[in-house]
Amino acid sequence: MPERAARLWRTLGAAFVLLVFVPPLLLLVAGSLTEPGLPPSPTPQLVPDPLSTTGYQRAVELGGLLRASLNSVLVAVLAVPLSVLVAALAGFALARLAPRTTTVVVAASLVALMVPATALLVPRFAIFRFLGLTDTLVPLIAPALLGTSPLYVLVYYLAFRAVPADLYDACLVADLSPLRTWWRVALPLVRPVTAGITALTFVLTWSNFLDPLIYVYDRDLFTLPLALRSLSLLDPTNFPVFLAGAVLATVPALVVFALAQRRFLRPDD
Amino acid sequence: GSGASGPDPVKLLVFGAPEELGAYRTLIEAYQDARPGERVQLIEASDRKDLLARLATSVAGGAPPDVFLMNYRFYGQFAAKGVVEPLDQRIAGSTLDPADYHPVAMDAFKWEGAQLCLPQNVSSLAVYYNRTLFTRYGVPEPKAGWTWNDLVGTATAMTRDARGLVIKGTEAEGAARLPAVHGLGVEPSIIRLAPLVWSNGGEIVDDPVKPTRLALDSPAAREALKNLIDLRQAYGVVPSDAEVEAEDDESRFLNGRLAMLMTSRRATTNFRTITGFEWDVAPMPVYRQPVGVLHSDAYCMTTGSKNKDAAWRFMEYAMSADGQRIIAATGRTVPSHIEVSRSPAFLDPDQPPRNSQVFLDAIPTVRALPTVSTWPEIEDLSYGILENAIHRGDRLDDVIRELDVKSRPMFARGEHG
Amino acid sequence: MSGLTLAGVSAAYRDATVLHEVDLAARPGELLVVLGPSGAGKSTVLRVVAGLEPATTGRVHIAGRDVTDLRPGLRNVSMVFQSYALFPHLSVAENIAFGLEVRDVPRRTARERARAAAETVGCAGLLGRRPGQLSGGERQRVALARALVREPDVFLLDEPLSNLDLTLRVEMRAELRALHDRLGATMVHVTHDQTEALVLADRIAVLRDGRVEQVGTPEQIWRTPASTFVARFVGSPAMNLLPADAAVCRTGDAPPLPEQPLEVGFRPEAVTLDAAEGTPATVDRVEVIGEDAYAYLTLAAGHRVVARVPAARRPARDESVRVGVRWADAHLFHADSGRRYVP
Amino acid sequence: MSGLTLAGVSAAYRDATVLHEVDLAARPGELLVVLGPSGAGKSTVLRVVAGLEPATTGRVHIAGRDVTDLRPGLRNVSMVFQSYALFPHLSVAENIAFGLEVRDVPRRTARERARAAAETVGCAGLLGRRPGQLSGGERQRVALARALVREPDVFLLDEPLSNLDLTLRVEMRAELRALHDRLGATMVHVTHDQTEALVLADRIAVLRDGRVEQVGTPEQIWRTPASTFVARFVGSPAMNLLPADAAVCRTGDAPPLPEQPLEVGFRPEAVTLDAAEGTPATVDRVEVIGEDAYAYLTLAAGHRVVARVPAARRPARDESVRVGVRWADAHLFHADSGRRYVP
Amino acid sequence: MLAPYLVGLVGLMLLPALVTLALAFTEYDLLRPPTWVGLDNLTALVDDPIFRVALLNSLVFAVVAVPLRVLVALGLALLLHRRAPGVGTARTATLLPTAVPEIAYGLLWLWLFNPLYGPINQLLRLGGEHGLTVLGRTPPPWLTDPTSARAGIILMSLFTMGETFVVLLAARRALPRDVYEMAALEDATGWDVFRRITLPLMAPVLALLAVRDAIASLHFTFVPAFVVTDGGPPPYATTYLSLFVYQTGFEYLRYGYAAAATLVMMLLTVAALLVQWRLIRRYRRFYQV
Ligand SMILES: Nc1ncnc2c1ncn2[C@@H]1O[C@H](COP(=O)(O)OP(=O)(O)OP(=O)(O)O)[C@@H](O)[C@H]1O
Ligand SMILES: Nc1ncnc2c1ncn2[C@@H]1O[C@H](COP(=O)(O)OP(=O)(O)OP(=O)(O)O)[C@@H](O)[C@H]1O
Ligand SMILES: [Mg+2]
Ligand SMILES: [Mg+2]
Repeated sequence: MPERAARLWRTLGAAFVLLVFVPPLLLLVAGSLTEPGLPPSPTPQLVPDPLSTTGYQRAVELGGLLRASLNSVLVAVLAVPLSVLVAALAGFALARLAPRTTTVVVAASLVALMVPATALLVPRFAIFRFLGLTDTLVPLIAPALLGTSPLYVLVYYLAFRAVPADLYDACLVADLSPLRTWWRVALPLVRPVTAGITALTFVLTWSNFLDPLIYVYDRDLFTLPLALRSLSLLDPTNFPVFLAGAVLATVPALVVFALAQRRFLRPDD
Repeated sequence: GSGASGPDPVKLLVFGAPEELGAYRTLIEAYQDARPGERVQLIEASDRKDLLARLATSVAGGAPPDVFLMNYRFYGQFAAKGVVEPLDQRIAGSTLDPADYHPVAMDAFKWEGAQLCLPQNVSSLAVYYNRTLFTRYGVPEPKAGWTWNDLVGTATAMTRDARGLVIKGTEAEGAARLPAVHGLGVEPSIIRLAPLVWSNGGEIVDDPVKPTRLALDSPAAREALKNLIDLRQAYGVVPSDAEVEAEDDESRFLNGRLAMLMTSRRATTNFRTITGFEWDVAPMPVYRQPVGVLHSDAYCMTTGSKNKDAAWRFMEYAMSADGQRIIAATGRTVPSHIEVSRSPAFLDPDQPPRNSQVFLDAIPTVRALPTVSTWPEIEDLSYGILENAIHRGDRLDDVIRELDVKSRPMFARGEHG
Repeated sequence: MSGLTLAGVSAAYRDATVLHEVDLAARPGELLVVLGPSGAGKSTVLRVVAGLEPATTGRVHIAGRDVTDLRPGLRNVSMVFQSYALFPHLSVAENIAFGLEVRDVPRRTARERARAAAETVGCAGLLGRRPGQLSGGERQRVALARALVREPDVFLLDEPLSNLDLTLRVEMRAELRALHDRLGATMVHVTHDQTEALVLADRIAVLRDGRVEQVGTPEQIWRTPASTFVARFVGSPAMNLLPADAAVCRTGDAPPLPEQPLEVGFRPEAVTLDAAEGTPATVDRVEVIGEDAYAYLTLAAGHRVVARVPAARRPARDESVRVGVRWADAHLFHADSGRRYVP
Repeated sequence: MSGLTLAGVSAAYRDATVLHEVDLAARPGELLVVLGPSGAGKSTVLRVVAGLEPATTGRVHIAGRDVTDLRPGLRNVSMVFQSYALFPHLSVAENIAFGLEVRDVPRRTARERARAAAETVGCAGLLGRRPGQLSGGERQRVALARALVREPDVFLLDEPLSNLDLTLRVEMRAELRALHDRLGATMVHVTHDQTEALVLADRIAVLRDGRVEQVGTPEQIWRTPASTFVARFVGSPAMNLLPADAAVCRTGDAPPLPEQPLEVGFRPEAVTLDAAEGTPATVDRVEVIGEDAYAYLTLAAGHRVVARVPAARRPARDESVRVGVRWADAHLFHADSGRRYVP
Repeated sequence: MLAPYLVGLVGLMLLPALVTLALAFTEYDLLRPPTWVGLDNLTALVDDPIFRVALLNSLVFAVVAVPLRVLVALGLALLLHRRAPGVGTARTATLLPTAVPEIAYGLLWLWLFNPLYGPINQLLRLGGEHGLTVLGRTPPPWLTDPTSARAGIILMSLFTMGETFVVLLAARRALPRDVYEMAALEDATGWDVFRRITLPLMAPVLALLAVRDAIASLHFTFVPAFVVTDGGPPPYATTYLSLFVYQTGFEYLRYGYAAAATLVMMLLTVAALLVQWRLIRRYRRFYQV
């Protein structure tokens, strides 16, 4: 049967994809379980010999990973929902506002998308200092105000625009306020988008490296990427320590992604 | 800073690997114990680039740290721009006596006659070597007064394959046998090249006070440069670029697969973790006369600091014998405090390298690189060109010309002290 | 009890005017059907009434209030959207109670009234499901229940039966009429299905290209269409339309034709094939639909005419027949304007 | 010339079987209409024939070839999809020529044949447009032209008229029939519109829940429905269905009923309201549709019955009438199985 | 509802960006107050060999990596858009690299690319002898050779096309199924279907993603170049505009000059955007209903 053959091909393709995408991460895990301080092995080892969790212990001690994780979690817990909220609200407003306003804001967002992060560091620093917010976690949470990336606002905008206009009209007839329309009707309808954006926002926030580098002084406020960065300066024989740190930093992002992924790719065939 | 009882803590910006940062934390704790009520906050950058970005941004943003630690090669751009507070008056009114410190280090941080920063250390280049390996292969260890030719000879004799036979690293390019042990590790940078050029009677720049160009085209400089390049191109005693990329020299030495490594005192901390073999340091090889190159970092106070008195008090402590001892305990510095540098805090015979005296002996011959505000750019530029010269074997004339042509605009833009 | 008036209402999308000074009134308690082909502006009429589109000219009155400048929520209308506009993420019960909950009716009361409304339209058994789990007919009932749960001044129903298959449509249109009679509410019902209009309406407004072509009872629309457009749009197959002076045999009482360019229209039902001295014609094609058959004929003069005959007595294809037209059931229109000729 | 046979064909989506051992044959040159309610499996029949869904059991023959295991491209069928499936990015001309071009017919020839096909269905004026710029009716013609441009063994048409409004539908269905007669091709036409089926078909296959309920000419389907399902599905309003022993006045020749549980069915057309000694009934409701009116009645015994009467002589609501049934037009069904009772 | 976003957009993005762009016309070292120099920075950029190299690198990256990323994502989306055993897992796997924090991702690759001990080259050497591949050639030295280093950075960026993949997957799944069945009936070959149906139908989405990627390509070269190659191998094989801006601005304290480079970079993006916009417009015509 042709369909069965096609499925077989797709499965083979999927296997190939797995073969390409999974090994680096397996190697990452394997590498993190290698005993630090040993010369690098001349062949790839999926199961390191000797198996050792020293890397993890050292990573936690040296990098202050525990403290850094707490900070990262704190930032993520505050920034991600706020960011998604802001993006969703703004996207909804764009979808419902007069086309002229929308055009202006969309254009401004596109321009903002082009601004390289490096161009923002110094002026932003001045702003945060003016507000007395340097050396706090606030500058790391602040990007949530623009939905972390204007792209996500635009994605929400497209999603809300795709909701049948009749549903919004039904809300108008029922005399729903815009805010309630957003909360009761629009947001639940774009749940897959929210799942996807939450995951991507989380990853962006979680791996934000440049911002903490500039705005955070206090070691007690370091986030994971900063801690990882200092681990990355260890000499190569201590690479397992860094890899352990990388694994620890990746796992939460993976979990969030896997959870969200099931939502935004589910409605299947 | 709401809720904090005392004044704001002194902010100290440093960079380093995790172990080094630990030493600064110890220093701060000791200071806070010794002076109750004083508070110092350590701002950790992971490397020099991080530190620069942080420092510049915070100065531009109007909230600079109070004290930062900076190498003299890089402090020029800050000194030239009035970011660093002159300290002469404070020194005059304090217990700190400039005469207690190695003058070469103190001088390196004078800008237009004013003392801008206080040097924490006075290190220089030395040759670390794996004594166990030397013993195994029966090659004589390097000793004071050895020449460049001795170095090349020793390195050649120490470049061995897996069976322990002498091998020429150049033949090994893409061939069956790769050296298991390389004779020497050296970075292709100006700071490694400088003492060799000087020793041969050449100069790095045309005018050490107001440099306008690199002066590597003199015969003496040319020879030193050519010899450096030949280490790879002619003798193959230093690892190839791919090998360096795969495993840098320091870990190669740590793993016992590098016989000698030309580096500063800084590596000591890391090497003290070595358990598998015995190692020591030797002085740099000599062309005509012994010359060293200064490696020194200093505590600098920012002009924008809002907390200068407290910052000064911390600097005083850090520079004091007590403070210097704490940092010296890490092994990574040669204390700038003369007395401390001669004390067991530095020369402790129980801690390798046994021959730490090498660093002290070098101090009288040490020279500083010029301080130009654009020096970081020049170093980055020359590093790239030199790396290609060593590993790709570019023509010597081209290398020298390229270095000169490309660095000239940088010198032109630079400001001098 | 409360009526609805549109006075000189125009409406436009972007620059295209789609309603041209529409005057329309639904009396209190009346079921007004707005009938017209696709794109005539039927939905737009409802949207203007609901306040979802602004009127560019004219005023809208609901229950005596001028609501032209009021926002939709304040006009006190219920609407069934052409697409139903059910909230896919809410259960049937939540969908129905939606309009109440946002008006801060207590949850318990809202649920009870939702249940009552669901019972009225016969979908009480579906309260726990989501719209995605319903068939088209069931969705339509839920949309209706959502409109009924409140007591608005006017119900606006936009082609609520168009997506159903015939059997279901027949059933639902009976229910809808019964509901209207029970509630006594003012309803505006939009459709392009003439059968639906004829069956349901108290009065029908025929819309064409954003203009009201005729308003009247189903009887009036059928018996005295105001224009050739109305005449041909209502009835299937469409009314035959010939030049009045075409050679056809008129049966029954046939007064002389006035002396001006006219067209004559007569429905297939008004054509007889067994007229003794009828006009000769040939049968092109015969369609049998159950008991009825439609014969498609070409008259001797070349005009094409459709006739309805009992299926049992239908002519064969290519047969020659003699055609007569019951003149009492014929309509006269001005040939130029298409308006009805009134002697 | 080439026919089509399905022998014991079953089909399933996931685990749900939607066709159960369907036997169906279209003779060469025949227009077979597959009629059934929504969800009966009509489209699935076409999809199995086209090879878009596999048959889980049974064989499909086209033009005498067993094509059951052939891929769609090799079966030599043309299909008009329920949704038209026009390529939105291709012009009308490119859409029509697609099937030729992928078969490597030279570009010029392909274009010419596309133009010819477009002329056949009367859309030659649209060749340069894209589907997005066409009305529903025009799209349908393009889809048809695309099917006609080749000379397949069988044409498969899936509800090609369902999206059109009544006027257009009547027009197109005449054109379709004319086309079939001209081409003499084998066609399978799927619809849920009984009128369309009755008008178009050479033979009708009534499908219900994936089973063939009856196959026959329109006349047979109408006159001798094989089951209560066919009887009620064909005709609108649906056939009245009562227990055979219900008290109704039978007019005309009325033989005695056999002694077994039966149901009697009679269409609204078979009910007379002026029977002298008819069963008493009250009028619940009257629907007037042009010249005809349908009276919804409740018999004295409580049974509900619909009657068709001329609009001019319709009873009033709540009026009492006397109902008779022309027994010659009545049908008997087994009460348990619903199958037609054959004495 | 728009307010928080507008505050963020203007306060944290547009205003700072404007300040920086204004600084493009000054000499500013971050330490002393800026001084107005007019177009000097821009003219200096024209003569700056490093800038030219960085610009070229960025353009080459954009020209090679952007289409490759979109193509790979498209290929995967087409491969994985329908159910089959293993497809769900493969979809998740495709998203994995996107989930790894950038810095960890960069350093992971640093390790993967290690010319002697890195898993990639070890894999390439499998079956070969004496450190050669089976074909008897030396495996790529990756980060020490300009070409392979550039290729390496492109390779890295290919693995993080998760976002693009998700969007394309959704777009492909939204395509009408009947159109494909129609093509099957006409016995169109797989190539015909791809060329005549899938590609034109997905063109608008593809174009949009290309625009986004082109904009983003200037940014997602930063971390790899910063963490993995440090702009090398010498002299400036992987010095992209983003790294150039960072280095000149923050390491060499020539912020005004860096701002001028930023300005050029944004102008180029706008130009690219306009070109692509015209292309999209041409396509959009087809889809208006
Ligand atoms: N949002 C819109 N923008 C522009 N034109 C519109 C819009 N909505 C409707 N139109 C146009 O306005 C005219 C009237 O539309 P309307 O929806 O009122 O028609 P309708 O009578 O309800 O038709 P249907 O029976 O198809 O629902 C049509 O020509 C239509 O193309
Ligand atoms: N892709 C599918 N997956 C699962 N079930 C399906 C699918 N397509 C159709 N069905 C189910 O199969 C049955 C028959 O579907 P089919 O499309 O053949 O009906 P139909 O007679 O063509 O109806 P309609 O008149 O609505 O087009 C229905 O119950 C339907 O829900
Ligand atoms: Mg409408
Ligand atoms: Mg169907």
